Amino acid sequence: MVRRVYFDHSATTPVRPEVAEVMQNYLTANFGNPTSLHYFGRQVRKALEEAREKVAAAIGAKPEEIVFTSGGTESDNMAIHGVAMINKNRGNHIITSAVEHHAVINTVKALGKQGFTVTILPVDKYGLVSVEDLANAITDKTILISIMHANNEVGTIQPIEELAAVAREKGIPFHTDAVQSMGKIPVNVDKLGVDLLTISGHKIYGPKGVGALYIRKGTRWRQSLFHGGAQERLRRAGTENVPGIIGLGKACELAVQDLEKESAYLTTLRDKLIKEVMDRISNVRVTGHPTRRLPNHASFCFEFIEGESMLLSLDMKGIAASSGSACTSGSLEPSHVLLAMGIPHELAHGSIRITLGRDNTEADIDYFMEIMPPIVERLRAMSPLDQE
Amino acid sequence: MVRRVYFDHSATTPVRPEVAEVMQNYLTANFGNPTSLHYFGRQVRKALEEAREKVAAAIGAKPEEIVFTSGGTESDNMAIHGVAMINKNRGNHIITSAVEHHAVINTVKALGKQGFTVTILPVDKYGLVSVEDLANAITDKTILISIMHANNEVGTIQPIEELAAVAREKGIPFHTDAVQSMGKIPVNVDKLGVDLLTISGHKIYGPKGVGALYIRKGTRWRQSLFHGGAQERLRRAGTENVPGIIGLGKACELAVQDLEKESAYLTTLRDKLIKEVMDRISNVRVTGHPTRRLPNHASFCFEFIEGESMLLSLDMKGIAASSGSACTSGSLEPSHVLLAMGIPHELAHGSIRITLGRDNTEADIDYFMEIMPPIVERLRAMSPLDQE
Amino acid sequence: MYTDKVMDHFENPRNVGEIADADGVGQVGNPTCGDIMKIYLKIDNDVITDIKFKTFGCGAAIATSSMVTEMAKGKTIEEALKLSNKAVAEALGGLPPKKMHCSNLAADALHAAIENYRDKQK
Ligand SMILES: Cc1ncc(COP(=O)(O)O)c(C=O)c1O
Ligand SMILES: Cc1ncc(COP(=O)(O)O)c(C=O)c1O
Ligand code: FES
Ligand code: FES
Repeated sequence: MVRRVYFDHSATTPVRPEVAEVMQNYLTANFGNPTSLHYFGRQVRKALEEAREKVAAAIGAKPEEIVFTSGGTESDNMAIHGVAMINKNRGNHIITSAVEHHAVINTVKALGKQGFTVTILPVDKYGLVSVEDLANAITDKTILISIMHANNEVGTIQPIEELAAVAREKGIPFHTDAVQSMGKIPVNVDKLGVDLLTISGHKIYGPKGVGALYIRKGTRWRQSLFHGGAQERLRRAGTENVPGIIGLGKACELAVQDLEKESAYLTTLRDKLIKEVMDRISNVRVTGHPTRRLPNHASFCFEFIEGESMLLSLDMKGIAASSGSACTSGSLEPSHVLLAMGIPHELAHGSIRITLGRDNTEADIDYFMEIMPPIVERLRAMSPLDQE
Repeated sequence: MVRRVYFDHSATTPVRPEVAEVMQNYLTANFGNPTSLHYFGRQVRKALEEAREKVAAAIGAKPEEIVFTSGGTESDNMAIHGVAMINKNRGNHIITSAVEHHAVINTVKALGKQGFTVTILPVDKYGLVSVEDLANAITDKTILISIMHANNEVGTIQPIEELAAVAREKGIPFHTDAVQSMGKIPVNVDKLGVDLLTISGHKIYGPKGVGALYIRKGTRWRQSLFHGGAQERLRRAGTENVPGIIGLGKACELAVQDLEKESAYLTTLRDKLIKEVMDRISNVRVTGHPTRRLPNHASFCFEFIEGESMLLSLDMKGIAASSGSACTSGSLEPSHVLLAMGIPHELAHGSIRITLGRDNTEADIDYFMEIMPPIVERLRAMSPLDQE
Repeated sequence: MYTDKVMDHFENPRNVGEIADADGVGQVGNPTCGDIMKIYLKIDNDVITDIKFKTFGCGAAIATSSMVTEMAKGKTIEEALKLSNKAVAEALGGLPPKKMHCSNLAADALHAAIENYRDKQK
């Protein structure tokens, strides 16, 4: 059997056994509808509220500030749409950044077609948004700012404390997408100073198809995506994804418990990986910030070769990684994140992202370093680009 | 230990062990993101598409006509909003019925506040929509008709074939909410003649938090709720709820496999239940249609007493049922469905719904018939209402 | 996503390299779009006697390059000009629909190389 090494933890993570175990019970034995008044319903309602407490505790929030959703995408949509809709009579200006996930950027752009004005803040070569740029972009029509905590493609961690402080001063609601930062660096809504915050189960060793939106008490927000039953105190209609929510609660609890140890461990692995790649392969660039980056995140651009062909070659050797190359998605434009950082098109095509997880070991890195250099060599030998 | 009898299968069902088993694997071992190009992603992509085939086969559709969602509520919203948005330049009239689930009725009402005109068709005393009423309601501005297949509160099955035929003749898209009918009576999109159809996992012994929307090829519909990644061929953004979808696929497969046998079994149980209630308790009315009703569905109104107090009393004896009483929902108005059927307020408050499932037995009915009459008697003895 | 045939050509590409004294060289694509194909031809008596390629691009780009060289080798330039992008994709057992823009390059690169050869003849 081929050796399998999973290096794509920013795309998704396996559900931890402890999480899968607690979920199981809520599929079969404890299956009631939490809305039901009877025993079967009440048992589940109790567990649901315990999960809410766990999620809240993990980010320093109050349980009633947590709304469960179907994932990070829904949370982002719900945050942005809900704030925009309730505030549209006060102003119509939304600020976001050029490196957001599509769940944010496409939602904001859709509002841009519905009478809202959008400012997309640029980033520097490390992918950082500047506090000054944000301060300058704010007008008296600004009703929402959404800037992500950590970037999924390059791992850069934004100075959310400072950005949110600017918003706070002007009384503008601030949303951050913490899908990637959760479980990897501390995420605390008060320390960050944010009003809305998105998390997703499947990036933190929890299940896919469940997420949460934190909405600070007092934030002007209105449920505006779904219509239906009165679940989640009228904030999200539809029978709750109970096993998913139980899983999310457990995953949040474990994530915070293990944060320090895991982050130290992953940092060591990641630094070894980056060092060896830079030492042993020529014409490579690390993308993202050298230090303000997620502990498990290494991303590179390899000159003269294309991302998808690297991924396929790695995959044949059992290594799973990802790329911001346009060719992986069949589009012509490579990652908007890399382009926003000023990386030229041809270099952006050669991007590769290695995101480590708790089951990875030094031996995995060694295996990668055994496999990768010959792949690069082979593909470069095939490349028609001028290599000097 | 108290004996527990679950009689609330219209609220939700336990996940069948066969379904829970296939899901398990997609939490832990097969955890990849179906969008990923590598081995971990491809394995999951394959399973996802197999699940899509199963769901499609169960309703006589083509796999590419199925979009996975977070549940029945999202499917209903997606169907209605998506058709309304793309057709708003052609017309602005939407027709629905007075007995729809809140996921439909509230979505249509929300559109009513955004420039759409809404016709809510009445129902007769059995809860049936009339084909003639529908035909008369259609105008040249009508762009969508949404009428449910079977009602959740009273079990009445609408004449969808005939209703949809009227729509088809005029070229108007027809949506039906088949959340309750799926797995209980045959659901075939071609025989029904519908263009969009909603199903939900947790009502058919599958998991909560997952559903599907069938969209007939060629139907003018546009994704309009979520923005984000390119999942589900641009029809639903967000990382797919893989274990949920796998579970939904399996649940659909089993539902169709067991339909005939199960429906016969449940009909026998239900008929026994209705007969004994009517024989042994006075001043009770069956709500819904006497024959055009779901095989597992028995619903009643008990005069002089109130639904919640019956539920609580039953629950103390381990029996889980539900009610359309306003008091279970904390609102003042009892069920809009019962009122639409012309049931007076005071009677509607005494409603109770017994929905049977595959694990129920005759002994459960016998137990209910042992418990229920004294409860009714006790509550009636307490009631100040004139009882003659 | 890719057929076994595509993966075989990706993993073991035929005719990779350059021809120092090529009779015709053709290049299509650009690095901005993420794909460049360069084809080198050796032509004797209007017959393609040798062909090599270099490609910057995805799995499909590499596989179609490899396939087109295999299909063209030994053909007359008339026959080679009739080779279509579609034929190349079909010979690989098909390509994912998303990859259509890059599957539309390999035959173009071959044709460009033949053009270049003809221009030189003039
Ligand atoms: C930063 C970020 N935001 C949002 C999402 C969307 O989350 P989900 O996949 O749960 O919809 C992702 C992952 O895909 C992400 O990386
Ligand atoms: C008829 C009907 N439609 C829609 C729904 C909503 O489905 P879900 O709970 O999966 O959101 C339900 C159940 O609650 C229902 O009974
Ligand atoms: S009687 Fe108490 S809520 Fe209705
Ligand atoms: S080279 Fe970009 S899609 Fe093939």
